[in-house]
Amino acid sequence: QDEHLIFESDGWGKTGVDLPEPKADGSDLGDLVRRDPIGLPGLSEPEAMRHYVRLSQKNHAIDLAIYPLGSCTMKHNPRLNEKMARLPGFSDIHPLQPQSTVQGALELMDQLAHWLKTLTGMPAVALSPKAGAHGELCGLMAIRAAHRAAGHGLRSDKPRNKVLVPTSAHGTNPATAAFVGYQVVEIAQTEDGRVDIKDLEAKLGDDVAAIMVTNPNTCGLFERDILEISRLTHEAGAYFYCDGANFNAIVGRVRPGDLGVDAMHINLHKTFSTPHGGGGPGAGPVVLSEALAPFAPAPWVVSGEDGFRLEEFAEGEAAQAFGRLCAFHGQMGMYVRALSYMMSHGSDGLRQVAEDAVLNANYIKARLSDLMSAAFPEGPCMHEALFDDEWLKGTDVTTLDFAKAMIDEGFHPMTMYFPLVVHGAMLIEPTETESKQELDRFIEAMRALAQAAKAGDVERFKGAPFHAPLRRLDETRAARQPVLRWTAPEGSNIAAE
Amino acid sequence: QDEHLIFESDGWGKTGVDLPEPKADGSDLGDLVRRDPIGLPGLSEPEAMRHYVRLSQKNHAIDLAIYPLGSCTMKHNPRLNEKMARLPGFSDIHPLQPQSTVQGALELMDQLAHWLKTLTGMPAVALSPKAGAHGELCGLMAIRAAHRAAGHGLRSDKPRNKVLVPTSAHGTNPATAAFVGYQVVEIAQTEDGRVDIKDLEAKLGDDVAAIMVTNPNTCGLFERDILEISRLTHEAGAYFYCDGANFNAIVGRVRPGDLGVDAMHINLHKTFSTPHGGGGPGAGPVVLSEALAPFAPAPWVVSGEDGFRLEEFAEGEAAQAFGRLCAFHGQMGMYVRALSYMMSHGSDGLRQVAEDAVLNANYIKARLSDLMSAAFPEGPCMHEALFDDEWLKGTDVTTLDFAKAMIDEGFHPMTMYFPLVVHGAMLIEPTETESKQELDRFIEAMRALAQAAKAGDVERFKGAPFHAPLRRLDETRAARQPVLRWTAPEGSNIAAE
Amino acid sequence: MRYLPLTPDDRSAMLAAIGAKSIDDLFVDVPEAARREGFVDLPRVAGELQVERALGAMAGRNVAAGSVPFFCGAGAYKHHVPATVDHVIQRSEFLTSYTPYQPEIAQGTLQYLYEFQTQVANLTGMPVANASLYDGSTAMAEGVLMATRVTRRNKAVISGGVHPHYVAATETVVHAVGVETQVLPAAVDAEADVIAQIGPDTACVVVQTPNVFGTATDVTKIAEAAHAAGALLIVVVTEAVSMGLLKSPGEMGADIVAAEGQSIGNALNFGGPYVGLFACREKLIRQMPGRLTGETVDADGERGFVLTLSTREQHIRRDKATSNICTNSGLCTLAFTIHMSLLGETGLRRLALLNHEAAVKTRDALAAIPGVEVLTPRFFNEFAVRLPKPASEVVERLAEKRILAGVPYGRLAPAAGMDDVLLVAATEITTDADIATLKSALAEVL
Amino acid sequence: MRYLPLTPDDRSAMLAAIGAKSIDDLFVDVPEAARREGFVDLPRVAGELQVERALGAMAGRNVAAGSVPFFCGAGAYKHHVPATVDHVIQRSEFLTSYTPYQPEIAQGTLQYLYEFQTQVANLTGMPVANASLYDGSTAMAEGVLMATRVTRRNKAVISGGVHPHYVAATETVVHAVGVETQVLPAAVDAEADVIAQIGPDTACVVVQTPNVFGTATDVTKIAEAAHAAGALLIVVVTEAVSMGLLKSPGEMGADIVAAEGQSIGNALNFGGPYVGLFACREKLIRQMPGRLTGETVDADGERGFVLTLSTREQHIRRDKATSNICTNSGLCTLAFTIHMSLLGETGLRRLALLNHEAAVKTRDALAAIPGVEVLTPRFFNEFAVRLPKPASEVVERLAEKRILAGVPYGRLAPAAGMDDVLLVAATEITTDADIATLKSALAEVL
Repeated sequence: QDEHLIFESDGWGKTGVDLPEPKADGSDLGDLVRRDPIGLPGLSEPEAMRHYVRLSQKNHAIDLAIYPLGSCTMKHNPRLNEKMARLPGFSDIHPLQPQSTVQGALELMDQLAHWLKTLTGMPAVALSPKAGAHGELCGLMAIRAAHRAAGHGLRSDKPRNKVLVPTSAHGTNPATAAFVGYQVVEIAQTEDGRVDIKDLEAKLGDDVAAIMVTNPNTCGLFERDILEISRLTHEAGAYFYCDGANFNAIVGRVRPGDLGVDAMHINLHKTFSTPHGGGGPGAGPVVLSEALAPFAPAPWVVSGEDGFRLEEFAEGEAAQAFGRLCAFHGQMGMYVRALSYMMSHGSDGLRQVAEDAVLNANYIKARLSDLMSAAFPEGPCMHEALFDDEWLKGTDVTTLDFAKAMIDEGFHPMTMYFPLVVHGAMLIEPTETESKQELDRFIEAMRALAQAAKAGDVERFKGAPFHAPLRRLDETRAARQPVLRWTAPEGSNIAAE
Repeated sequence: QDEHLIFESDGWGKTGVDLPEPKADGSDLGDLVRRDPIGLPGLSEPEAMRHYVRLSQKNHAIDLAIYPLGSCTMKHNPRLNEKMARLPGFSDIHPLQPQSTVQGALELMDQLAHWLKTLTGMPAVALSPKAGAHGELCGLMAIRAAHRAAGHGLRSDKPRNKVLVPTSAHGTNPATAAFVGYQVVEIAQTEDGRVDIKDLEAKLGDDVAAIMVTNPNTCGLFERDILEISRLTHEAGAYFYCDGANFNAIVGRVRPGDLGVDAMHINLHKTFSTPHGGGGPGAGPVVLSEALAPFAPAPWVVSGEDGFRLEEFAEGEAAQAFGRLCAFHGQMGMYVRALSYMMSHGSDGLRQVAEDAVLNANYIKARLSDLMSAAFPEGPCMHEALFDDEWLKGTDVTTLDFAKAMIDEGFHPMTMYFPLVVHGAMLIEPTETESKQELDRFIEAMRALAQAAKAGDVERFKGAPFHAPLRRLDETRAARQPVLRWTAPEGSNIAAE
Repeated sequence: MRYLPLTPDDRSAMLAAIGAKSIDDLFVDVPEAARREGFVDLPRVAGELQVERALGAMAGRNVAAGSVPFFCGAGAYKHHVPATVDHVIQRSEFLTSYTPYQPEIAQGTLQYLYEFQTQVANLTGMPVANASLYDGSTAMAEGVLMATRVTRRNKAVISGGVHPHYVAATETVVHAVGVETQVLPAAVDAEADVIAQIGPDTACVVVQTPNVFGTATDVTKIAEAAHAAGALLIVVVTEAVSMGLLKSPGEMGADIVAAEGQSIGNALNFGGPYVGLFACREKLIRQMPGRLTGETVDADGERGFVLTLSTREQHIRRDKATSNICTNSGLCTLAFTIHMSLLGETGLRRLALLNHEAAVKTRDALAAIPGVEVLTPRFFNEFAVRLPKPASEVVERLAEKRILAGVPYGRLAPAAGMDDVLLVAATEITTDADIATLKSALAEVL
Repeated sequence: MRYLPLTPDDRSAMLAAIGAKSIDDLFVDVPEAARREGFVDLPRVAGELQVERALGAMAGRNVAAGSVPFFCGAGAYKHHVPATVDHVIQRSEFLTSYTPYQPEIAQGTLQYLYEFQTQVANLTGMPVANASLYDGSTAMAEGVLMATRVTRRNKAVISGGVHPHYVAATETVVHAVGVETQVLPAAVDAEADVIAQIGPDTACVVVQTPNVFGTATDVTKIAEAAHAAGALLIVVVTEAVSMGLLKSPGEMGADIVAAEGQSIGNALNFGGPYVGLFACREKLIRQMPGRLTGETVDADGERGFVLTLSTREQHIRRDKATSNICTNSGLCTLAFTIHMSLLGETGLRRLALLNHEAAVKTRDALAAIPGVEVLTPRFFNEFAVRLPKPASEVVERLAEKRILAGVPYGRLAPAAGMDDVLLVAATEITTDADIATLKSALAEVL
């Protein structure tokens, strides 16, 4: 059922907010006043409610069924966390209130930092990055600052201007490295889906600033040689940046600090369950090693005798840092949710999180491997199971087709065509918050689909989805002739721009 | 998509609530302790969330589309009211706390009473009835008490033991009258859908305790002779109980007190928008005339110099009342919502509520009367438009079929087969919170359906709904072989009763 | 006005379509004498901010249970409700839906009601339960009426341990239809006196366990005596959590259970809305009051749920209905069902033990205060103490210190001559610090 | 643990299906030296009640804006958000959905993003807007980078009226890629100095209106000068409501608008999450950073929406992307869209006037205090005053009286030598009583 746009409603001139009649008319502002129509329809409250509730029902959500997006980690979002984030003492405080009036907020940031540092075994953390990619930026800039301080800046005589990144990495890794001025060099991957140590060794040298390794990696595998990787990196005078997107697979069982990591961002939504919210907001605190700690950006919280203090400008050694990443102190709303989640689980619950996430993924892998081709059949996977499209050969069904057919079964598709190192990749991450009952339901549906694909029922896949709010969308058309906003139809008398 | 029952989940032995380990084992209670399994599955939080969110999507709701149930008044439920009702100062106070610690709550009850009395033009109100039917009970018992005090009790020499009720009344009216010991006598209806004054006059006498009249009545019409009706009633020594279900049609324009009403319940959900919540909880305060005020049940709020006081036991003249209606002070949660709604509208907004409700209903009536047969075509209706099934004659489509076909168009059916005085009644109440745009959408759909019915497209109706979570349900089977609870299948090893 | 979608232009266009000149034309049937011009004498439209401020100020003048040491019970209990519960009941599809008269588009409501009925039946140990009544007190009234219909007898024997407000609410209703009540004297162990009062004219015996003084009783013998006399046993429960630890009414021989379900999933709300649980023996189904959900199939043979046995109800039977009740406590029922689904048996038993543990600790603390006499020997999460001063005075003094110490029995029954009795409840929210605070403050004011 | 559905039995059965003996078998790839036995040194699992108490205690140690007279602004504003907004954004289907990569089952998100883009474009007076960035400050940084890509020049001239934190956040990023910045001295009317600095190497000029001192400026002339020099004009707005009253950046000739959208629909949240608005001229689309939603059709020809132009983005272009950004401020965007839909043009203009009115009243009140000098001549809802004492001291003294009097400029820029300047903001929540309280308390502490 088509839901019109708000601009197609009859809300021109209406409002759904009752405000007192202003006495000011803005005449004191003279020419500065906006005279033309703005082009914003208003809806009465019942209309607005209905519009957005109707729209909402066109979405899939983790609260409706498994959302097995590999690498994205769609897990249950506890409502306790939402409730806590809405306590007026957290949601209704201003970032620039006197610090004496926000001692509880600073305490919360301090507590969050304590949990993150303890879980990762790292001595410092920069809280302010606003998302994972922002955290990568923060980490690489700290690395850059450290090299500069040591005389190996990009414009020095002996510049360290390369960053090594495995082929299987998230796109944000090379994007970030390039963004801060590094040349990106790819590291090869072994047949069993790990970093090729030989290739790494060959490429490490005094021009390398850092390696960026995701661990567990995007194939869902733990880098077995991780200690060797970090030793070699450090021996070469480079830093080890770890993409922490998959920290949820090892939290409570492995501390990145024990692996020799120098910097790692933590996507709070992935490991600590802040809601994805249709694409954000995220939060990406970065834990730092002793070596990088002095290069953290402002602000940070220090605890003293007379309470907590927020340092908003770097002084002393810290002034070597690169400044600040955003206007205020980062994603406070997400800090509250993440701490609420961590306190709820405790150290025992968090370890169980990793174990159940890994168990669930291996269960799916085990139950589907007879019909579908696991990309790395040997040994266990971590929190996600990776298949390739080898098993679809000769069926005329592609990974995309298969994914769209999953929609008709009531499931969100898995991640597809990522990581790039695997042909027609299908990356399935169930997370720890799926029950065995739901996994079995999912597995049965996947098996039935796989059998249908092999049995030649091509139309079921090519035409899919059939039972969704819309059929398959024409993405090419959208990109070729971009229509990025509503405009009034010609001849309409709408008082819009 | 079938959603299993919680009892069919794998939740036997699980829990979704983390509680500390109790030190008590109940051994001090000896034999009193329950030993056998209770039979309550537990779900982890993600499973519970998903189960109930999935279930919710099988419901129609006012937030999704018009819900045109005549006489039920499904209007927008502002979320401000939900927010206000959840302020800890209202939701987290105990009914038996010292009164000094609930002065704000008593003030709220006092304020609510003030608004209700002012809007109805009545001098007193009993807040505690827990729903409309409970309010009817309250009102009739006050009437009974008043007659008893005047020597006309049911067991007196000159008993007033009859209650006159029009045929078109809600079922609760005769049910309540019978419940408190009255004999129910029906009053005839005129051809234009009103109380037959002649018949009323004939039946009024010194054995009549009260009349119960709904105004506007259940045909959606205002009782034109209402002043005459109340005059005759009072002359006969009887009381005028008004069913206030349709007060929403006249609020701000007509005060029941000015019509000679002695008692009227107000369904807070109908006129003042407390949410229906799938069938409750309701709230049915009863406004009372001077004559009946002394017979109100406990408790009530009085305001004095040192604040507000809740009188929990009747003293003095008030001791003539009949006692209390429920354990505590009524539906506080609903009081907050209703007052929030009334304050939001104000006296001007509430008058507009009545006007828009009536305008919307007449608009529907006007736009459909060429295709469908209005039960009372002459003159305006009030807040609801009543059609009969005359226009379906010869089509083989019944009112029920037509209603079920509306489901396939995305609408909830109107009220059908009520009031009983109209054959195949279809009672449509849009309420004031529908926009013209939504009304037009509804009207177009109704017109298309009506044309289809007349065109002989019978299967579209007989088989309907086709596009709902379920097809038409077998209600006869449910009543003949009642299955009112889940029981473990034979041979299952579930530790339930 | 933000809730009213019509614009002045809409109104004009619609009046034109109707053929009316003005809105007044649509109100012509109102007698002129009763037409009101202008606005009634109340404030005008107010924005959200203004309403929030006004109501927020009122809310701010109350002492919230969660903000102080809190020991009130007597039929309403402060428990912790998981955030999931309140989230789900606010979903549009539950909050803003109507009574599920159109089952094809109301399976959400119908299925949770079916789950609720099963949970209540199992919790009370009874074969069937309805989809809820207004609250525990009106459920008791309906129970007595139902017993008179079933037995065709006219008298209810009511234990002195039943909550006085429940008795009052019941008498209001049953006296109206001419049912006689015999209420026995209030006493901590009032149930001991009941059996002697059962006679051949007794329709039902009503007992409460734990009773209003907290006393938990095995009522099996009372059930046997009632049955022997051809009467029904109605068991009232005002604290639903107690059934997680104590023998169920069904196990002890109850024919009808009338209980308050507020403790599961619902806030204190100053007394309402609450949720009345009502369960009975299978053979009594067709005499039950209130809404019932039953299983059936749709035209394709799929399982589904519908409201059923509605021939008992007022909208069909009118003056012959089993009750005039027309609503249930829908949303409170949903809150109950979700909270209970989260708890499960494991959680409920644990919750019950924690309640008992907190009450025992509180009892031990108060028993150590000179002048305080603990009256209730065996209890779940509430007990009565005798104080050397009027309980209401003591409670007021402690309220000044921001301690809500309990409910004076005299507030419930001023005429009972038990003004020195205080009812003290504890739950899983009660901390050791709360108990210590109560103890020292009470010792101070005595 | 309440969030973990697996039971011990499930785990055993699943391990068996996998062919593993224990969970440790699944972690064999972790080098032994890095395996941790036992639990890290942190508290164990905690129930909801415990977590609520711990976090509630922290929240209770902060002074909430809504509970006191409140005049802080400087890039974050306290406005009233309708209850509907927070209700809808908590719906499962919005809250717990992912980036809409599968458009067939994400039209809810995609359509509101399309509505959002249109609202932002119209509000800023620009042809197109993206689906949001992290916040206003990072939007400014992205704007500068984009300008350097478009102009192939390497220098940004930044007005001294731009929020110092925005400048700092921008410099962090743009310096990393070697872009030069020229930041002009801070001044209440700093925009006057900008034109003189534009040169042939200028990629962009960045101005803020209203600027950090509250000054509202018509930047048309600056736009003309920039364009004449082949540079782009970037207009920063930190208070989105101002665009309801003031000329839009687009009308004044902006090429790129970077704004903070927190004021519409979003709470203060101690600084985040907020929502960065980003709009530009049509020809610059393919150089835009961040997510974009576009219209298209499905296989049946029905209108639908998809994420588009993703060849600009990191997951496709990797090290050639226009930005490394990977998320947007999804849910904050939704809050913005709903609040703006409720306001509509009528409501927004009124809201803006009420803000202006409150600020003028506050200005008038403070101007009457001896020793207080009002610095900002033309402003929207915020202005600067010079005090006879250091502003941070004054603010602390007033905080002790539970008045949050504003933001000392020196807190944003300690080195600027303007420690006696206080930024004072007022909005629709400011009451006459608040203003009177501030006035008398300020007079007292000076």
